[in-house]
Amino acid sequence: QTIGASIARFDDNFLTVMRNGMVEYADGLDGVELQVEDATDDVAKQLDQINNFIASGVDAIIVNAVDTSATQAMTAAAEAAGIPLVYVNRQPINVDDLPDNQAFVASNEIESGTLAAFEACKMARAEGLAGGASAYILMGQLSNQAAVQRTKDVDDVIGMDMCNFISIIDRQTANWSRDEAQDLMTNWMSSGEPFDIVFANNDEMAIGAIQAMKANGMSMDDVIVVGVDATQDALVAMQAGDLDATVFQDAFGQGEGSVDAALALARGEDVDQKVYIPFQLVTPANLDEYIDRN
Amino acid sequence: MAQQSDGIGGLKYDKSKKAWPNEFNIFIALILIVAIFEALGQILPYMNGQSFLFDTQDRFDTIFNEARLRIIILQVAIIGIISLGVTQVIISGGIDLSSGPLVAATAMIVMSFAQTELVNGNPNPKAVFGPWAFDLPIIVPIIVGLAFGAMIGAINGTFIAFTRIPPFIATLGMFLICRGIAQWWTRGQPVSFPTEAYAWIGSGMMPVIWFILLAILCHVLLRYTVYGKHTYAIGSNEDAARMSGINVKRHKVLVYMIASMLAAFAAIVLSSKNLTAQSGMGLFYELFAIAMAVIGGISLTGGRGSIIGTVLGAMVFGVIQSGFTYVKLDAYFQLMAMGAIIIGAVVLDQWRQQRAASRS
Amino acid sequence: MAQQSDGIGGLKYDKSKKAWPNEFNIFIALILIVAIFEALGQILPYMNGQSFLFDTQDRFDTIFNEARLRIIILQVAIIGIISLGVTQVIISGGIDLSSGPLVAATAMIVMSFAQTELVNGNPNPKAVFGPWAFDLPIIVPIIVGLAFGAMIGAINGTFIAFTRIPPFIATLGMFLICRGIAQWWTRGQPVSFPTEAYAWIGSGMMPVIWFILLAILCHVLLRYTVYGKHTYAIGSNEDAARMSGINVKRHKVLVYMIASMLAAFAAIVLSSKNLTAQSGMGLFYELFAIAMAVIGGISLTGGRGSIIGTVLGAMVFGVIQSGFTYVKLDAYFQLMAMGAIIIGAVVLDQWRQQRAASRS
Amino acid sequence: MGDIILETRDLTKHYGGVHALEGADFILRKGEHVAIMGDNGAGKSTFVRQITGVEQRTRGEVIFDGHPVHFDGPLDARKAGIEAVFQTLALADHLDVPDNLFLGREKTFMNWLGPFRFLDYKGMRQDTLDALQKTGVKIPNIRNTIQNMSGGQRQCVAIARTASFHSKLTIMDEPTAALGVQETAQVENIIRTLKEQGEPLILISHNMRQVMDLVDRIVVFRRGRIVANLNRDETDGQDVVAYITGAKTQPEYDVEGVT
Amino acid sequence: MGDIILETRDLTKHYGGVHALEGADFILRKGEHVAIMGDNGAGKSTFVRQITGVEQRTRGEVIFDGHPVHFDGPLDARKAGIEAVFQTLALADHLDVPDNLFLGREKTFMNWLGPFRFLDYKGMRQDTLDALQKTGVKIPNIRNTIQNMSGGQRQCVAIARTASFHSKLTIMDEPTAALGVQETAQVENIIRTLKEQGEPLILISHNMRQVMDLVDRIVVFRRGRIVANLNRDETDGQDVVAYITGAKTQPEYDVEGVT
Ligand SMILES: Nc1ncnc2c1ncn2[C@@H]1O[C@H](COP(=O)(O)OP(=O)(O)OP(=O)(O)O)[C@@H](O)[C@H]1O
Ligand SMILES: Nc1ncnc2c1ncn2[C@@H]1O[C@H](COP(=O)(O)OP(=O)(O)OP(=O)(O)O)[C@@H](O)[C@H]1O
Ligand SMILES: [Mg+2]
Ligand SMILES: [Mg+2]
Repeated sequence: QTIGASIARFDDNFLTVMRNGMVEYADGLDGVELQVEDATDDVAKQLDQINNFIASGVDAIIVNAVDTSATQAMTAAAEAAGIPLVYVNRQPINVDDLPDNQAFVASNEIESGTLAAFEACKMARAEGLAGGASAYILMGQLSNQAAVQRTKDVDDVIGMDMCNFISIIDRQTANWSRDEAQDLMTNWMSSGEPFDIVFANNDEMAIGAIQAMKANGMSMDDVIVVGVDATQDALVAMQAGDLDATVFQDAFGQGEGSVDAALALARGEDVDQKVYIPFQLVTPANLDEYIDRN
Repeated sequence: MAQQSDGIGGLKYDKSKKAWPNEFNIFIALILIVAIFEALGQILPYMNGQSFLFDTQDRFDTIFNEARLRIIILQVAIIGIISLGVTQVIISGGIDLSSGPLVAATAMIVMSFAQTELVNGNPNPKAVFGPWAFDLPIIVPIIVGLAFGAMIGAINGTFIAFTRIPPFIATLGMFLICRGIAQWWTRGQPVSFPTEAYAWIGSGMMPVIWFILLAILCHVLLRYTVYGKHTYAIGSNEDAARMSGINVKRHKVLVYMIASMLAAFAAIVLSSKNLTAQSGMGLFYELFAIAMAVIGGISLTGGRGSIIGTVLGAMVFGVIQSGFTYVKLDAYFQLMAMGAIIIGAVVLDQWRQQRAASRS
Repeated sequence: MAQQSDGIGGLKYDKSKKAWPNEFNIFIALILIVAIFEALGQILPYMNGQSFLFDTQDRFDTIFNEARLRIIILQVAIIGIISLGVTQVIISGGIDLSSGPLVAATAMIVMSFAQTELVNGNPNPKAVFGPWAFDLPIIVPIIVGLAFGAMIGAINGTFIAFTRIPPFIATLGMFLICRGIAQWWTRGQPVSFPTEAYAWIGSGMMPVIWFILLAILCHVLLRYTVYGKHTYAIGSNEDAARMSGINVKRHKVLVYMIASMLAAFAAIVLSSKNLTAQSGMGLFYELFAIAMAVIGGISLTGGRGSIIGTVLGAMVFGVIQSGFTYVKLDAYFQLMAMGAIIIGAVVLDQWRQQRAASRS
Repeated sequence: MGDIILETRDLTKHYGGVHALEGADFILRKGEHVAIMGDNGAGKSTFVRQITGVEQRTRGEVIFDGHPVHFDGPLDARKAGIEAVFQTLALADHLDVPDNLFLGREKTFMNWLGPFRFLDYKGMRQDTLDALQKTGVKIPNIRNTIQNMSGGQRQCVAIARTASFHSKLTIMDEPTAALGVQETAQVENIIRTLKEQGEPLILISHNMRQVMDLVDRIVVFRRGRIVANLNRDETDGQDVVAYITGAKTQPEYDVEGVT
Repeated sequence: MGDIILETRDLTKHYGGVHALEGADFILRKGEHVAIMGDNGAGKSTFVRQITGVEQRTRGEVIFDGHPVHFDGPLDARKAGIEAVFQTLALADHLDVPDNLFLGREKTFMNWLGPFRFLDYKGMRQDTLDALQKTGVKIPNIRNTIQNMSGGQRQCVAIARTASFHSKLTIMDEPTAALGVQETAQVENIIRTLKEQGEPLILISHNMRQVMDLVDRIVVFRRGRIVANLNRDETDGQDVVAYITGAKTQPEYDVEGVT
């Protein structure tokens, strides 16, 4: 059986882990051939890739949507060709009216930003900052949904009574990149304004901020830095006491789950149309459970 | 055309040795690439003798794999439309880097004017404006989009023509500005759920139809009208064009406006096809639009090139992309192979041109 | 230099009217931009009278906000190094689009040879090769990186010089190839945890030191050596250069090799600064490197430009980036403002040049 | 006054420190043919560029057909009725001969289409053949691009372009420099025809025989200044050369500092 | 044989359907100065381009200094000892006069640096002034870029470049076309000096007086073919013009189909 998969972006660390999960799992199965394409963060290209899969006559398609609001056209294309489709990792906008031979295996993006931001809020309280704390937000690519959502999560958390002692000094984009986050953090620090918390939309940017702060001679005990993804590098940074919290999502498991679902649909079997995979908060306390998982 | 009349002073001219059009080279390259994929299908063991272009599984009425033929053109139709405008800009001696982000900005704006009121019976969750903007006639978003494109093109052209800054810089600046507009419009939120009428514009094979119609139009413009002649003249020698009494400044503004309007139209088709607009759309479209034109034989120093070439250049991209999926090439190698093929196609073209030039 | 001796045939030449160097214009633009930010700090109410360049909080020994001065240069040092090479390519009449992906590919490869054995006392989880590649002397990754850069540059140059394909296409192809290599090397996995020696290369202000040293070197090369003269000559009129007996092909290969080696070195500094290499690194670096050179007064048609200009062009970018953070401009507007400033700086430059040319 | 077609007063052009043209007072009457001579770099082409608006002058006045003019570019000058063959020829390298000949004033139809009106290729080709015939040039295929033409063929195209259209004033900057013996003779015939039709002409040339044959008056430039204004009938080749080389200067032009 | 410096046999060049040069058999002896004349588009420049390797010939042989040669480009030709002034001049517009004069053979020091050896700006400037002096041209500032020079100034730079270096054969394609009276005289002096030094020369020119003054022999091209080979002493201007225009053709060159 042939499965075609279109992944939003190969350059993304988290999605790479998920992709590897899919590939390794498919390699282990007999007679299953998995073809993975890179949609390079381009909605239109993703739709074209699906059409190419259809032209090649694959048995099932897995989509990691670039833009979850662009899933209608993909659903329609696959439905017209009668080929099963599985959405993975990102919840499609038309999740409630997927046709029978389509399904999704994903997490609810709202959780990730909220978990991290709320943990930062609790830590700040614990450190006695409840009288007032200031923070920076490092945003991912502004055109990316996860970035928009995770930033909004932070806003929602500090809008809660319990956390409204936190004020945001500034929010800027570092495009998911460690390098840009380093430069941005250094720029912020050059203004001399004191701050207590750094919210980063992903771990890479959190690490960049940490590197910049260290280069500037700041002690990492004085700032709370949180990210999302629980990448290897982030967990190592947490081991070293630099990163305070991140959020784990079972990338490998999602990859495997999506392949299973696709195979089942291709065989015409019934599957759960919605499989939610929860996010999990990672702090130094439970770090050891996750160190080898992503 | 009478043959004798093209020489003057009684010089002999051997008509039989007429150089063939450059477009022919790229056409050969295209055939070659198709043949290679077809052959790979036979050679590679894991392909099980599947055919690239032909219908080996009896899925279609004709002998061709119609799904393949359709997707080959469909997937390049939109960048192809952009490329038609880029072709004109390059022939005039300029370059347009702003088309990719312009697509994103236009799509965002246009989609806001193409919202439907009810989605599956529920109120539209993505509406950008108030209820007044629901279910507007399809002409409204189209006019808004083309007007926006015309405006951006006019700004590009005005800066380039009147302040004489390099087109690369003017349009790179516009690149950033348009990306900014696209993100700012809804603060990065995608806009979905267009009206049915709007969804029709990019549905099915409509993008291909638009591409073909616009290609014919642009071809006529460039080859048979004063507009086209002046575009070539300016790209060939701007000073000469000026000294010959062409209003170079006004003409440049016009060229950039047309290019940007084509990009804006591409944005309309794209957002309609995908049923969504997203601020990250159109990434690298400007590069691929330029690459299509160059593969089609355009000269980046201006004065040479044709729409036919650009259309063939677009087809090359379409075939490559489909072919890669067909032979199940690893995504990493796809990038590398695409790079190699782009270089190879142009090398072939150059090589034939040089041979043609030195032919006895 | 004796003044009389520059004329021949007894013609009068009024030395006092000597046109000032083009670099001066961009320097003025730089000052202007700094002044605007400084003024905004005073005007905008939420800025509380903070200063852009000066130390209003007595944090430093001098009157300057030294942290700001450092980051202004630090954040452009790496693209600046790439831009030094791009400058030479453009002067020679070419263009190099491959530098961004080349940075990514080189960083991935180099980092694999710079792995440390133990991370926080645990075994390195990211090692690409076996134990033999742990804790290699720092010279190994550097040589591997420069050799890789030289190879890519040689391929670019060879295609451009010998098959005469447009540099835009050759390097666009290489763009895709390098991006492919970067992703394929570890199937997209980032590579982190370099040795301490390697981490030193890009630590603290080291990137700035490299940038300055290389800028001086390139300036000397371009202005005072045969290499530089031939680079300008080829860019000015390739046919003339060939007819004058310059080995144009060999020279082009050399220029692209130097440019790619500079980009490869930038990749080394970047990965060391970030302590990681990722396949998505260097996104848009090629565009920004070109933009720096153009803001610095280079002509994209070749034959004109200078390293001093490029360095000033890089500074403009540094000031803009820092300035935006300083005035807390919304991210959406940052893009738009950056676009506007790039256009504005070059308009200013053009305007001054034209005034200088028509000065009485 | 009414018979003066072109007058310049104190026309001056400096390029940075290079004083290419300095205080040129020049008069051309209707129907008159005047030659401008002078060493290389004397400022002859610069003079033409100021009149036709290719460059903006440093100071001075240009009065054309009774009105002070300040052309923004050659487009304006041509609209006002000045046709010029520039020394750099101003041809579009990638276009063919008819395209170049009609550049900027194409024959068209369906003119209501504005800038998108259609080209009348056939009509232009025929007219091109006629116009080129007059210059005596030989061209194997006028559909070849200009970049593939020999030096003389290019020059003939530029001349044909100017000669094909009526104008109030024609300026030719070294039109026969690259021409062969036959073609030169033909172009000189074209100039004689202009004379007969009463169209005024400014001819820049280094060819003494040609100048003596064709024009009414000779103006000599030296180091950016006019140094002599000679009637053809009252002078001879040797005399003109003396002015060109600086052996002589007419008293009325003898400004201090000019040697 | 030993006294022949250049010989071409059946040298032919077609551009697509344009037969620009057809079966040219040409001989140049050591120390001899030969002029090539012919109408515009007769194939003179094409002939030069085939010899110097600027283009690759369609067929035929070139024998230089006793050896058949097939230059890949002008670089090769120059290395073999052929210096040429091309009709298109081949100057780098954005460089100044000394840079252009020494392009490809700069004076340098620290030569062990290979391609990165240092330029001797001072030495080159001095030599430039000396070389230009010989052409008699006036240039206000040699540090100005070539694009700012007048037509004649550019041509003088190209000539000075060729004349400054010794060679086995010098080829000049219409070297005085854009030059003034004085400069032309100077360049003719340069050519006479070459003659005295015994350096052979091929001179393309449309100027009959010049040709008659300077050369030993005249070869006439017409429509891509050689139609006459005349000793200067046995011919006169009228005779040459007759060959150029096609009124006469030497019997040994009378091929069927050429009129
Ligand atoms: N754009 C420019 N910048 C600087 N100097 C210039 C420029 N254009 C011309 N010059 C100088 O002005 C002087 C006059 O040039 P011009 O072209 O008018 O000479 P000309 O009399 O036409 O000579 P020729 O007979 O060689 O064509 C020359 O010394 C030339 O170098
Ligand atoms: N690259 C080319 N492609 C096509 N035709 C060409 C090309 N180069 C030259 N020709 C044609 O070849 C013929 C000979 O050209 P050539 O330049 O040798 O003439 P020429 O004798 O030097 O004339 P002139 O005296 O005008 O310089 C001309 O008819 C010209 O149009
Ligand atoms: Mg002149
Ligand atoms: Mg010639």
